[in-house]
Amino acid sequence: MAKRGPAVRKPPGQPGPVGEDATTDDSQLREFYRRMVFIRRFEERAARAYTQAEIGGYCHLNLGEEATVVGLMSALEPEDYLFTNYREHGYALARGVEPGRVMAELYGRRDGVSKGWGGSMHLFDGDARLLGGYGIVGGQLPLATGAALAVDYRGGDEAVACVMGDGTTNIGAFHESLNIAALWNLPVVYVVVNNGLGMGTTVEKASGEPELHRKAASYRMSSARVDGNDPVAVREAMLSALASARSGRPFLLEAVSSRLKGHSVVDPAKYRTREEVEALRTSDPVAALAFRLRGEGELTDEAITEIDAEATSAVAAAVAFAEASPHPAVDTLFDYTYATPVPNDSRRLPGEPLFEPAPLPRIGAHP
Amino acid sequence: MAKRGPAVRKPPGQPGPVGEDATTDDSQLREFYRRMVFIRRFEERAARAYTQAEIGGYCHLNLGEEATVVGLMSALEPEDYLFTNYREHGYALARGVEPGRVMAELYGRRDGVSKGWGGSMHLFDGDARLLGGYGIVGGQLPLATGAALAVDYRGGDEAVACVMGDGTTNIGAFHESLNIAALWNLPVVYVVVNNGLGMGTTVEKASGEPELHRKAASYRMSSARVDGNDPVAVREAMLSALASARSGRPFLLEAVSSRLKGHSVVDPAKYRTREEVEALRTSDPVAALAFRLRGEGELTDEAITEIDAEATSAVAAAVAFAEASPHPAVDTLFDYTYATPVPNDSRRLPGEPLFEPAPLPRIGAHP
Amino acid sequence: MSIMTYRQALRDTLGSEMRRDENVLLLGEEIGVFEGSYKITAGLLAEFGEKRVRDTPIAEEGFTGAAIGAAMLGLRPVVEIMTINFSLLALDQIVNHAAKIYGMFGGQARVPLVIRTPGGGGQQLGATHSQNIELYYAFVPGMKVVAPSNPADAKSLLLAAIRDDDPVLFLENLALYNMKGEVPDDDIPGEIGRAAVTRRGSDITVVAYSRMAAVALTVAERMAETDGVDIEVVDLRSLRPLDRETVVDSVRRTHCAVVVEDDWLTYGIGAEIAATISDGAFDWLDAPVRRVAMAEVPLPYAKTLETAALPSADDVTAAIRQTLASVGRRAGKDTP
Amino acid sequence: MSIMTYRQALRDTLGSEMRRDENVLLLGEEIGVFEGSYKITAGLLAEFGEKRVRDTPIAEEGFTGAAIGAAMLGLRPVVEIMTINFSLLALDQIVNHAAKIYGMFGGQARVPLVIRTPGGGGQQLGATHSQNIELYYAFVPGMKVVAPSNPADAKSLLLAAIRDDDPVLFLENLALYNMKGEVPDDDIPGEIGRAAVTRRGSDITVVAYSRMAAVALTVAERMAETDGVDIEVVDLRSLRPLDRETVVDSVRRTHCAVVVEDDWLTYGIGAEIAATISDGAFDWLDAPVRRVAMAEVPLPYAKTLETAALPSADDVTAAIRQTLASVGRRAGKDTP
Ligand SMILES: Cc1ncc(C[n+]2csc(CCOP(=O)(O)OP(=O)(O)O)c2C)c(N)n1
Ligand SMILES: Cc1ncc(C[n+]2csc(CCOP(=O)(O)OP(=O)(O)O)c2C)c(N)n1
Ligand SMILES: [Mg+2]
Ligand SMILES: [Mg+2]
Repeated sequence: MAKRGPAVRKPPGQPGPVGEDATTDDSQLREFYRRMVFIRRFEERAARAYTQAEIGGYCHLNLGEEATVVGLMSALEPEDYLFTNYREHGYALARGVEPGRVMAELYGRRDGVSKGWGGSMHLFDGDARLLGGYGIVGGQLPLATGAALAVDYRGGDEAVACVMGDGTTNIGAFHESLNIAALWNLPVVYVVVNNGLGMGTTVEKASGEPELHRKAASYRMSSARVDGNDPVAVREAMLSALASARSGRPFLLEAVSSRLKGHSVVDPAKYRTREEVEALRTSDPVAALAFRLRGEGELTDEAITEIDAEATSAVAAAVAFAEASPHPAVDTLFDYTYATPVPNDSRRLPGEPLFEPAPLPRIGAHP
Repeated sequence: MAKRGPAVRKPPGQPGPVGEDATTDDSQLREFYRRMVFIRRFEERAARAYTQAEIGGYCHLNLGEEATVVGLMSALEPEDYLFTNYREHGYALARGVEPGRVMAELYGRRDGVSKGWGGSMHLFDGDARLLGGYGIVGGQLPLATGAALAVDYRGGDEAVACVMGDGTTNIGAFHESLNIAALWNLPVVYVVVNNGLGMGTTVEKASGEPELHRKAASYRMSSARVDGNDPVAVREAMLSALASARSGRPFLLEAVSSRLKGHSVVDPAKYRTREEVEALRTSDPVAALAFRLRGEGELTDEAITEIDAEATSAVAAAVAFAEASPHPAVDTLFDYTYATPVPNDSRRLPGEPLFEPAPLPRIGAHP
Repeated sequence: MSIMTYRQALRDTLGSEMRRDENVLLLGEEIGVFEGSYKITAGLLAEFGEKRVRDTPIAEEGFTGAAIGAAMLGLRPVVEIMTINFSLLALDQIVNHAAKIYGMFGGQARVPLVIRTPGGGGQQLGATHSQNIELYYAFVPGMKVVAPSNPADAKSLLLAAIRDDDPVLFLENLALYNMKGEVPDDDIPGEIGRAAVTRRGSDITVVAYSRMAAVALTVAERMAETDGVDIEVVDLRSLRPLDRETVVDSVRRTHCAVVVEDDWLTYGIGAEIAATISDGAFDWLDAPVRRVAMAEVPLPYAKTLETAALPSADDVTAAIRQTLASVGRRAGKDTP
Repeated sequence: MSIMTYRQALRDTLGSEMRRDENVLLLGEEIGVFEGSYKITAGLLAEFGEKRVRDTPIAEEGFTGAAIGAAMLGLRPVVEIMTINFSLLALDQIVNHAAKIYGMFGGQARVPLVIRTPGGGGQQLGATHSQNIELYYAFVPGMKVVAPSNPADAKSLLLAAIRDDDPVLFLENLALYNMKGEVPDDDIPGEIGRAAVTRRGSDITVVAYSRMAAVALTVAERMAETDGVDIEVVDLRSLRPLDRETVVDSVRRTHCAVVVEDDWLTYGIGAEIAATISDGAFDWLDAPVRRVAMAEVPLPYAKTLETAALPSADDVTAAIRQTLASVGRRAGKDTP
């Protein structure tokens, strides 16, 4: 049967997926570190661009979740599909999407991954099989479930990863989706990135069962919880989850980490106590991994500085690419309302008249 | 604080709630039997009226669920609240609503419990604190949760019972409601009447976890399963559940029984195998209780006949009442759009002009 | 040509499309074992099996969203939502996802999805089960909405909807399922976005869609005899895109119009039609555009009240007569 | 009178109503600890505590429905839905429950509920976060819908909404929160169901609501100077019930109208307004009613595209000029 979905991805430039090249644990760890640092620098730069009003709308960052992001993405096969939420820059990068195209999307430019139509919350790349960041909490869950249905329908062996936050487990779509996946034995892994907070609401205030992986019980689904600050543990857990999914047993994986900053760039996170803010320092996965690699003699201070510098310049290149990319032209406004053209589709700018000014009828006679 | 909810119910005529009068197990059982027979006869008569086109719309019966209905309702205090679905005639009756007013509602008459506005699926009686049958699957769950919130807000000790079918446990509102109740420690018992079927879809085909009471785990909520064909067991289970709810621990109770006929009166249930139909005979709770009471010498054949005759004539009286009640007058059509009158509310029948025919302007001059 | 019911036309078309394209599959509550609440899918489970005819749990949001996701990967799901009333539970998936995905991602993903669902009152189903809320979809760019009023259109528009790469809301109506009519034997898709003049006439234009387009035709035939008036009937067929041209062309010829709809008057579909005519035929119109619609109440169960609240053939007839009378009254205006 | 922002007017009113009536409580996502996504509820958790200012899980259907149930028992919940886009998830509870309960049960239960929610594009929030879908509520009998365009109305209509025994959708707008204006000190509820003529004028009527009613006023003031035209502005304020009389009265005096709205054109709120004017002022109108609305696309993120798609003051100005020009052109018609 002809596959009509996005074509199989050719993994592009750095930072790419781990895959075959990660032969030893050590090189794998270093590679993880490199990618985590890259995401960190990218997000910091995005925050700056946002405050400079180069980026509009909302902008949610993966700061603090880099280990989870990198661990998860390293476990996916290139032909697996990914659905995620609006906090997805890191996922796109770790999945191998060109950083310049990601940044260009945040800048709302023509060369952005979604051609400037999506923005920060709506990255999409068919080649990377990143089938969207979604801004409606829980919106991606039914979609991911359906993608898994399509894979299963065609007898493919791809899996679908569906990433969400802790707060998302309380919405109806979570329940309906997991139930359908369980009933129909779909190849999907639901990943809850538990950063302990919705926007300012804690997981304990939001979920009757705050150990979120336990919610799988309602569907007789297997589940696990993993330390989201440990990229290797995340990768291992995700590999098992994916194996389960591919064999027709969908899986719920919970990765626990922290959100280092506010919910979005504009949120000062005033609701956090001083102690909480203090505690956040110790849960920085990038710093922790640097400390560990240095301690184990795996990375020298110079190497660390070099990785940083590399990341910083790659991010600078991404920004340069974004800045150089043109704004979408107004005459493309009506290009993406419909995929199949049909007559009478409205293509009017605001205020344009519906009808040509009519010729005046002759008085006393109908025209 | 002034309570604005429906006033406390004065339990009306037969068959009323069990309450104080059910002193011994035996008299309780006989009373249960009497009520179950009454519901049985009522529903059979409703089915007949439906095929005679006296009742319109959809008509869902409690046939096979009489023990559950009677057991549950006997456990409620008069001041407790009840929300249920469209399959609720028996609940209204067991809650003490006048059978004539229930039948009149099915007939769409002015003296119906909902004044003819609701029909079979939407029985409501403020005095009985039956706060509605609801036709949208799952629709009653958030409402019942909110009613429990209101009770809790005011520090009352009423409980809320929220009845639903097995198929209803798969909809998002189930998840969202139980989670909120658990988080906020609301005095509500969610009761799943598991008759094994949605319309024709089995519980195994609809729920990843077909032991439905286990779904409470997702909310750290207590739960239990009970034989819905045993009215005493149902009553006991519901009493515990209510006690838990009143102490701030909401509860999920599952009662397992069978639906003796089709989903609604018009459904021939062709999807059932001959074996299934055969098996249904043995799961008729009314016949089983008659058999038991006769076996135990609690009821003679004459008494059974008499109970039947009483029920039949009470139902006939209900029908007579319904038939005698007038159809709602067309000039009441606009009485219930709004509780607080405001200007410019539309009260136009179909086709009525929006504006008075205008006086013609003089030609050549603006009026 | 064969004579068949609207129901049969739908069922046959689903079957033939499933035979033609194995990417077509059906999802919905009770469409398999139960054969559909209104039996549109009767026999299809037996022919195509559980893989292609999927009974879903009661989870409108979940299964509609799953169909959207499957469509993104190239399947062509046809979802049945038992009645349009329940579609409110899936609205976020339809409006915020199905209708947005093509545009929001810059044209990278398509959603070739059909959602079949009946609307309609008049069955004493009460306030929550009798609504006509096609407006909720017709309002949304990115959606296509069709509303066939007869068996032939049911077939041709269902073919078009299934073969279209965008999400299509396919509006059926409980009261039309048993309607009989001629249906072409060949599988020729209709055109989404085009209205049809289903009866030519010169005195007045009646615009309608779905069930009321059938009512309008009946009224037109009857009034030709009783009143000797020659009524033109425009059946919108497609609510989005909306074929303004056909509507306005007609009224420019007849100089007056009545718009007939099954939904509530204020903000209903007819508001756009009336606004469109009043604008596009401004200099041609001899009387205000009259609208016949449902009374603005939660529809009551009782037959007396329900009947009073729903627009009837008589209401349409009266509105036509009054409009024609007012044209006569105004005739002096333009003829000095 | 005090000068304050629209935001402040809302916050103060919520506070004073909570002080006045202990049945008033607030529910919503992030309204407590986070103080509201748009800070409307800032300070209220501190004053009233967790019992009366409830942070909910992300479960629009669940908490909105819970508020409806609580209202049935006599509480007067004020729900915040973070933006109107997310209200689609609660639509079944609102449309099939809140709006139906009073009628469907024959007047036995009331639902004194307010749902506050902002609409609005222009913040580069993309297709799913920039919609104006008040239509979904304004269409529904049983609902009341108000849409204040300035701080004074924000206060008076919120007072009216909270004290009303029916479910009220209270439409705010992201772009209005920082708008300043005079607000009366006394707590005098406004009247739901009444439009206001916010500027008297004789040349043309501009009808709008919410943000666009503010834009219309600005345009009117500016055009008085630049074009020397005297524009009447009608601010609908209440979308259901709809005050047709005030709108039509105005157009009967000015003989032409432009309708301005932030939502999509086809089937949008403006369609009803245009249809209403074309009907009620048929014999007075000197030109077709012109509508200025959003382009019919899923709103893009990119600033260039978003700006092009949204109606601007310049678009309104152009439509007014063209309409006045066409009236001039038509003047010959009625004056032989
Ligand atoms: C349906 C819906 N409701 C509310 C929002 C507003 N909102 C955006 S993100 C968010 C918090 C989500 O928390 P979580 O799922 O834990 O993800 P996180 O942001 O922590 O990664 C909320 C409430 C939304 N986008 N969609
Ligand atoms: C949201 C919604 N979806 C679908 C329906 C149609 N429907 C009515 S009853 C029913 C089956 C419900 O099954 P269950 O919850 O087990 O209750 P039962 O009828 O067996 O008592 C369905 C699908 C509906 N009324 N509402
Ligand atoms: Mg979170
Ligand atoms: Mg059932």
